[in-house]
Amino acid sequence: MTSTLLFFGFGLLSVLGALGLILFRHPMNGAMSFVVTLISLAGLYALLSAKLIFAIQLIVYAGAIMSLILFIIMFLNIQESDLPVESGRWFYLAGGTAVIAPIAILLLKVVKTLPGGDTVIVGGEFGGVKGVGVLLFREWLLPFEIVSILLLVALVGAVVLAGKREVKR
Amino acid sequence: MILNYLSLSVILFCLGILGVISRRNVFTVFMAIELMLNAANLAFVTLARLHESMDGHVLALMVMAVAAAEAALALAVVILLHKHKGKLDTNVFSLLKG
Amino acid sequence: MPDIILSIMIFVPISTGLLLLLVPAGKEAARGVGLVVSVIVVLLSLKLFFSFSGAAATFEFAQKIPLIDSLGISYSLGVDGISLLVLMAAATLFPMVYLLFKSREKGYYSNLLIVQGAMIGAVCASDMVLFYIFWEVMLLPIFFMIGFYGGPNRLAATLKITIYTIAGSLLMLASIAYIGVAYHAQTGQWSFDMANLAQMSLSGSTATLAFIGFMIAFAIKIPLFPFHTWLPDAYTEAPTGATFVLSAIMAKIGIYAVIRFVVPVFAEGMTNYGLLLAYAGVIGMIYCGVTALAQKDFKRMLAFSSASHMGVIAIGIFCMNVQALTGTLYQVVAHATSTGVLFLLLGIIEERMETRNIEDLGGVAYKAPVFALFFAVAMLASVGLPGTSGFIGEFLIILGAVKFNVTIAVLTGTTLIVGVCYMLWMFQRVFFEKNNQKTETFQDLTLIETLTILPIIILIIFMGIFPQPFIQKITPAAEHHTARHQAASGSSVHLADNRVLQISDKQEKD
Amino acid sequence: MEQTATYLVYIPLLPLIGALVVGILHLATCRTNRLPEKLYGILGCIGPVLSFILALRVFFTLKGLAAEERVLTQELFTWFSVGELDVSMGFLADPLSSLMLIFVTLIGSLIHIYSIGYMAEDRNFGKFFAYMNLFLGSMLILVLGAGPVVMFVGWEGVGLCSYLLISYYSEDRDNVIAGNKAFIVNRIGDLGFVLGMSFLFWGIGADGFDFLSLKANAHNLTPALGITVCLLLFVGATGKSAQIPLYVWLPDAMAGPTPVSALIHAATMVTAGVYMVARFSFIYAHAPVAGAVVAWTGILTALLAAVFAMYQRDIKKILAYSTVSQLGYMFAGVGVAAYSAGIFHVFTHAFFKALLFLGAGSVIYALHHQQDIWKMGGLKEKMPITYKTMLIGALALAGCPPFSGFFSKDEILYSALATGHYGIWLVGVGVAAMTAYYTFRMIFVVFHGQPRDREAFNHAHEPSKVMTIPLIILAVGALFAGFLNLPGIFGGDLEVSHWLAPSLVEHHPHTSWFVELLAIIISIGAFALGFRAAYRKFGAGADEPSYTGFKQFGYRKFYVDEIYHYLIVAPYQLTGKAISYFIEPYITDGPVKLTSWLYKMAGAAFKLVQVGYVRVYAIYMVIGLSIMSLLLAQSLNL
Amino acid sequence: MHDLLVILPLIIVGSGAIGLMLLASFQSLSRESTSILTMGIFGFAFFVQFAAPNSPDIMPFHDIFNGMMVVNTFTKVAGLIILGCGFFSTMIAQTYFTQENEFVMEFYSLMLFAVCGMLLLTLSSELITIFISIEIMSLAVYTLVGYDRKSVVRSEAVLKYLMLGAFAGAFFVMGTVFIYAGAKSTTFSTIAGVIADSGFLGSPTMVVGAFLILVALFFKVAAFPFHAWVVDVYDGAPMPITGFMATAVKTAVFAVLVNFLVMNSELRDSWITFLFYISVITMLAGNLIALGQDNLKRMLAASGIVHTGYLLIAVAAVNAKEFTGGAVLYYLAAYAVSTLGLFAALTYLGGKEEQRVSFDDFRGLARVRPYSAAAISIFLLSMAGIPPTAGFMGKFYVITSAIEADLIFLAVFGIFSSILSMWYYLRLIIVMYFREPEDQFEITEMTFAPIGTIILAFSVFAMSFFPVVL
Repeated sequence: MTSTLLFFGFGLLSVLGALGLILFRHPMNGAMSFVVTLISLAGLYALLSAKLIFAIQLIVYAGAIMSLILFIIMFLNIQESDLPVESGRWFYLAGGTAVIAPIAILLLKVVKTLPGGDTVIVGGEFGGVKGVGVLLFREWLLPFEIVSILLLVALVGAVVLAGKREVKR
Repeated sequence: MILNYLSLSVILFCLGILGVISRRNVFTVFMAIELMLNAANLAFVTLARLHESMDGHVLALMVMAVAAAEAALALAVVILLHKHKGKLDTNVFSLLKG
Repeated sequence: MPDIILSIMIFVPISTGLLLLLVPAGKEAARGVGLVVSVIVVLLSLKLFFSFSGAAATFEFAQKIPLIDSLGISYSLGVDGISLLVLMAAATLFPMVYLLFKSREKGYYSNLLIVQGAMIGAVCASDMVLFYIFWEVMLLPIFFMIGFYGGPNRLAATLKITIYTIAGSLLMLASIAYIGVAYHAQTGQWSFDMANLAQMSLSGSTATLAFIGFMIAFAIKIPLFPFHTWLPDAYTEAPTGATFVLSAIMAKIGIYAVIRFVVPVFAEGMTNYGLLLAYAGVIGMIYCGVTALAQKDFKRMLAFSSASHMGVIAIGIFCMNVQALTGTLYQVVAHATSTGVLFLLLGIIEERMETRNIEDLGGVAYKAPVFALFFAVAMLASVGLPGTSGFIGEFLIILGAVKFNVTIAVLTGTTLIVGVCYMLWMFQRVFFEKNNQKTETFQDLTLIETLTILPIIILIIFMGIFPQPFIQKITPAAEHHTARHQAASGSSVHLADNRVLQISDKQEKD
Repeated sequence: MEQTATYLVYIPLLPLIGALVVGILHLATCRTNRLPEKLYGILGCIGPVLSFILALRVFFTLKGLAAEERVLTQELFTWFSVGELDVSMGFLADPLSSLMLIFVTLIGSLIHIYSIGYMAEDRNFGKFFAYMNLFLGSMLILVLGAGPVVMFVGWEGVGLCSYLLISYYSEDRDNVIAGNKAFIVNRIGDLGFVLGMSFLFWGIGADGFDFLSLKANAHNLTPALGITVCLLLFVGATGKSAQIPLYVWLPDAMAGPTPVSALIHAATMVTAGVYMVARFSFIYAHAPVAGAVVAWTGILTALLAAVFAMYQRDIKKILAYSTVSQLGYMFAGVGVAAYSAGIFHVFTHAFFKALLFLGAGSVIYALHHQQDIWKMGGLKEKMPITYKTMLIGALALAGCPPFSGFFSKDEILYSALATGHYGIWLVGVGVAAMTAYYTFRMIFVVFHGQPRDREAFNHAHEPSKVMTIPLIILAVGALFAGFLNLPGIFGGDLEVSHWLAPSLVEHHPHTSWFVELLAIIISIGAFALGFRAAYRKFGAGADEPSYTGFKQFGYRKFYVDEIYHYLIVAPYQLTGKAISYFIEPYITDGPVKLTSWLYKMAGAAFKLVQVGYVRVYAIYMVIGLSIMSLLLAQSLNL
Repeated sequence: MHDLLVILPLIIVGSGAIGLMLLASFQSLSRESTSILTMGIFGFAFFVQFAAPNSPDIMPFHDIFNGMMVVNTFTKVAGLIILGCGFFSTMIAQTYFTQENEFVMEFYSLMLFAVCGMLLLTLSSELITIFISIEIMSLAVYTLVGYDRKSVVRSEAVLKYLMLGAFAGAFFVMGTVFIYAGAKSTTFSTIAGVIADSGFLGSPTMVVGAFLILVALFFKVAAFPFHAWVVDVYDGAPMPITGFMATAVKTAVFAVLVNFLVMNSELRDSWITFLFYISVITMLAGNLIALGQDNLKRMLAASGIVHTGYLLIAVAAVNAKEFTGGAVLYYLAAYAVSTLGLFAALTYLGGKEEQRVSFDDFRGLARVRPYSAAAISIFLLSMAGIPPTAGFMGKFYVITSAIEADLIFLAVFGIFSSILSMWYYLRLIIVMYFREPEDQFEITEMTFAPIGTIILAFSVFAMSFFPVVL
């Protein structure tokens, strides 16, 4: 019962945050409301008894990534003048909604075809660090390994694109 | 009940799409994409719960990692663009067309 | 016993041409090389012609090297009665061009070499894919020759002919693929060799599509009405060498290809659409013949005349009896020689008087009797005067057409009239009547030029008086071909009485 | 049964060789130093004379044989053999062809000799003789051909030579156009010939495609097919022998030099049609319907041409139309299955018509190429030989007994009557009267009365021996040729007809001597009538009449040429222009042009879609996605 | 040991990438030596890959990676093509940088990283691994596109590519979600098993998942309507990278596409209609876009769309018969050879800062540089499918396989579109040959690109007569 209430609460919050992200004109406000979404998602993870993910969501996402984004926004100290004048925004929003509707309906209908089930917290190892970790290193070694390459590439890329240094000719 | 979670993820996903196609602000667009990935994550975790297997969690982890990497690069690009035009408007960058 | 004479005839010209392109060489040197190579090819072809037995309707001088096993594509060559005369035409006529047209650019001659090799290859190839390769390759030199050395709006012309022809041949590619697949479906192994493909006969809607694909490709090349519209522009804009190649030989290869590749495989298609195609030939013959009368440009007029004759030649294929088929195969060479000479002589006029406008000419015959005589002989051959090579073929075609379909026959016969109308009209304006200041100074053929063209003139007359040596080499193949077709399509093999009765009924109606 | 004669080939070959030699000499020398004309003349005459001698040899060899065995053949080589079709290059000499041979070679030689004088000082003397020899060779191939196809070679060859010689004075456009006309019209006929041959082959030619085997298999021919073949072949004949509706080229053909008109367009070539019909008598005999068509066409042509001839003022045109008219007689003859009569008329006609033409030639020559009879007059003192010989010719043409024309023409009319073709006979008699009229109109106006062109008259003089001797020889022929075929009523027994019998399929009608006599008397009466009319009008030398009303109409040949021009030629040319300036670029080539244009337009349109705004590209993606998901939802029927 | 051998190329490339990255950070190597080193690495990897035996499916280190990696002849050949593309792209890049263009040391290491990602892509048989590999490849390529920070167009290109790429990536993830929902797993083997048991069309989640994944892949290969980015990005990217993207990326993604589809026959069959329409529209749209272009890079990008269409034909025709699987690879190889050759030629003829890129810039090239013009014409003819070039053979195989798979109309559409493509290919040839030259096309100094051009020009013919791939 409480979990249901919580779900709806978090769900509402996350949706509102998402709407805020889309609707706020200034990226700063958008980012703040996106943080709301992320945190409420973390709550939902908890409800789904995904302990590790709950933690990482809070630490990595809401923590690291968002703060990075916010930092960049600050760093560029965007004035109102820098922001694009999106006069036709509402039009685009309306049109966009109309265009997206079929996709949404399709996905929702498909989701409905799945078997339902309840979400009572399952205790024990499920979703815990140990369980996930063992799984990660036993069965998901390959993706885990190549993710490292991915991060390396991202690093180099970021350096090449935005790094400040003397370009050797 | 589970289905509500999934429906929620679908809704968030679609909101992400909406953000991408309706906004011209680079930041907003990137965050919208992040939103889409998060929606996917929610679905993964939910399905893990549904299937009673933790693969979903691992998948979610992976997606987060990728999201982080993308975010890093994306922000680098944003800085690059801002250096060029001092603006965050995607429509400013339309030299290549036709 | 693999015989490499064909390979030599194909690749010596091609490689020489490419080499010429690569190495820096003067115009005269290039011309000399081209001349030597073409003469070599002529000698080889003569050796081949005389050692060709033609007794059985099989491939001689065959050579087969598997290229791509997974698809059964092989480099397989061979000559039989059907390809022999076309091959001779492609092999023997070229030296004239080198002898008559001096001081062209190097590329002109090397392109000629390449196109000759490719055409010989297309004629000798007995593997469909190999044929297709040569078929496409022989277009490229023409594309470059027109584009480089052509007339004022050559670019449009060359683009038109290239895209038009390639469009056709790509459709043919699909049909070739279909045939291969069909063979695979029937026998379980891959092959594009005519020796195998000819064993099967396709029918059904898809086969019809494939048939149409083939026919469009060849109808464009030949050209059959209404796919001829590239021809006047191309012939007119092209330099003489290219026009000569196009009109004298390339069109004939289209004819040859229909006989070689379409008739054996698509017996049903031929039976169903033969009449239609024959009508296309007839219409084209009359249409182009009538148009030729209205041309002011000498070359354009000859272009239309060539198209008109191609219509007649094509009719011979679709009649599908041995007389008509032999007539077609014979007419291929006859028309190649006559129209080739006509275009070459026209080239000389163009070179010496800088005009092709018929109105500007006149009285050439008085200034250049030898020139006029040669032109007249070629012209009479092309209008099918007995005693010249042109008559035998046309007569056989008409004779065969009578058996096939009386209406077609009568309409085909009108070529006798249509042909002379524009030819005489042109001859009058150009060679008779009074001289004008342009033609006052026209020089007759030099000794070299005379000796260059004389053999062909003699050949034209010789082929009119002694055709049997040629015909007896092609009839076995033609008979075998038609017999198999009629067996496949189930139509009467031998001239039966009902045929005659049919004619008489027709007459009673009239 | 038949024997081989190895020398047959030389009969056509000698003139051809002559043509080759003379032609090459001319080509080699025409631009630099001209060779003496004598040389050409001699070289040119050798061939014909020799072939004349050979022709005589053929004749006597045949005469030496029994009537049924009078066939000489020579097969040179297989010309071409495809499937059932097997054509051999061979020659065949039987009484029919031997008769043709003799007069063709004889008259040919005479006219060659005549030409030496007539063509003197011509720029292309050599060319002329080359052409003439070529013609004679082709004509002999036509006559000797052992099969239809070989015959066709000569058939077209003579057509070609006729074209070349008509447009001989090619500087003048009209002559060339006349030549083109002749060639094209002949080609129309040749189409009929070729188709006829083809039908004949599929009908009976499968085993052996030469006259002898065809004759042997003639009974296999289905009647309908027989008629078809006959009519098609007759189309060929109308082209070559200037019958309705294809006669129009012959009068224009007079543009050529007069010897040409004499040889080709009077004596030999134009009669090839008749010869061909006689050759195929074994088919025509079984197709009386076709025969009737032939006969009527012939007699109507005779009538029409006679009418035209009465109103012409060009001496050669008069003779040309008279030729057409006489050819009409011949076809009437062969049409009513009196082949020998027709051929005999060919024979006699050759002599007197050649004679008349050569005479006219010498008149024209004397008056410096003046051809209008209304510019002549009173020439009989100036040129007596010409006058006398031409008079003989005229009498023969007009059918006055005992000149040759009388007997042959009378034979035809009699056969028509005897076979019950009364209409044909009646028209024939009328035409005979008209013939007499226009012939003597010409004679009187040209030779009698006062000279109308004084100045020309004074310069006029008899031509040289080389021209007059042939005239005399021909005159003799014209005078006596008729006696070769005297009908029984005159005590003869139709020698020529019996001579020809083996090679023809005909049976002579037997009627009472009364009918025969009646026919003769009536045709004599017709001649007298026509002669009297002509004498009354022109005998004392009349002045040029004013061409008005029907005269004008007749003089303009009923405007047939104009009608042809506006009904056939002009539309033909118009179609050509229409196609090349409108249909070809806009209709035939239209789809091609349109396609490429549309393609380019679409390409330009797609440039606009690439706006360059990244968001718009995303929108494209999403739109595509949503459409697909709609379809997907449907196909999953969710 | 054998397992190690088959993934050795991957290891070589990956370690080479890291090594170069380190060297770059210490700036201890000159530009030239870096490029040569890179070429060496590619070449070495190529030969190792080539040496690896042809084999049916084997799963290297199955116990460690538990079957998330599958090696077979198909992946081997795909890897060969990718490595070859890498090799020649490096050649081109070397020339490109000698023409006074911006250079960063990490350039080559990023290329190696990209190739590493592509090899992973061909090998991996698990959805999230595929996603990560795609991202490795993409991030590296994004960076390569935009490495030149001085130029606006480069940055714009990277913006468009990155934004839309990430967008499509999100769809891929969502697709994975649905597959996971349907099959309880993301490894191909399990998914195939589930489909075999319970059917594919029966479970909408799987269908939608597969649909979204296909969409993401279609974006990567620029199929209509996900093609719009490709023209701008290719145009904005530096010449060598354009070639690299057009060939290597396309090869890798098509390998994945085929791997994904051949997972289960029912899965494949149920998408044939979809592929049919997509390929038809793609060919049409590509031709129409290409026709309008005046810039060669843009034209080639658009023609790349058309070739995607052909490849989709081959994919639709992929079936049990092994030779059609080869049709895709052979076509990819042929296309790669001619495209890279073209870009090599355009690079060294383009001059500094890519000053010659439009059709008119190459007016009369044949008069000044006949051999280059000849090479370019060869590549163009190969792309247009004129014999005796590799392109022709590729087209022929594709058509044949389509007909064999009873997709007659698809084959006919392919033919029509190649007729349409003649226009813009011939246009360049006409410009090069039949127009008067105004430019001298000066070339800096002896570099690798011309050599690469020559090699590729010859291999165009060699491949057509010895189609090793099949």
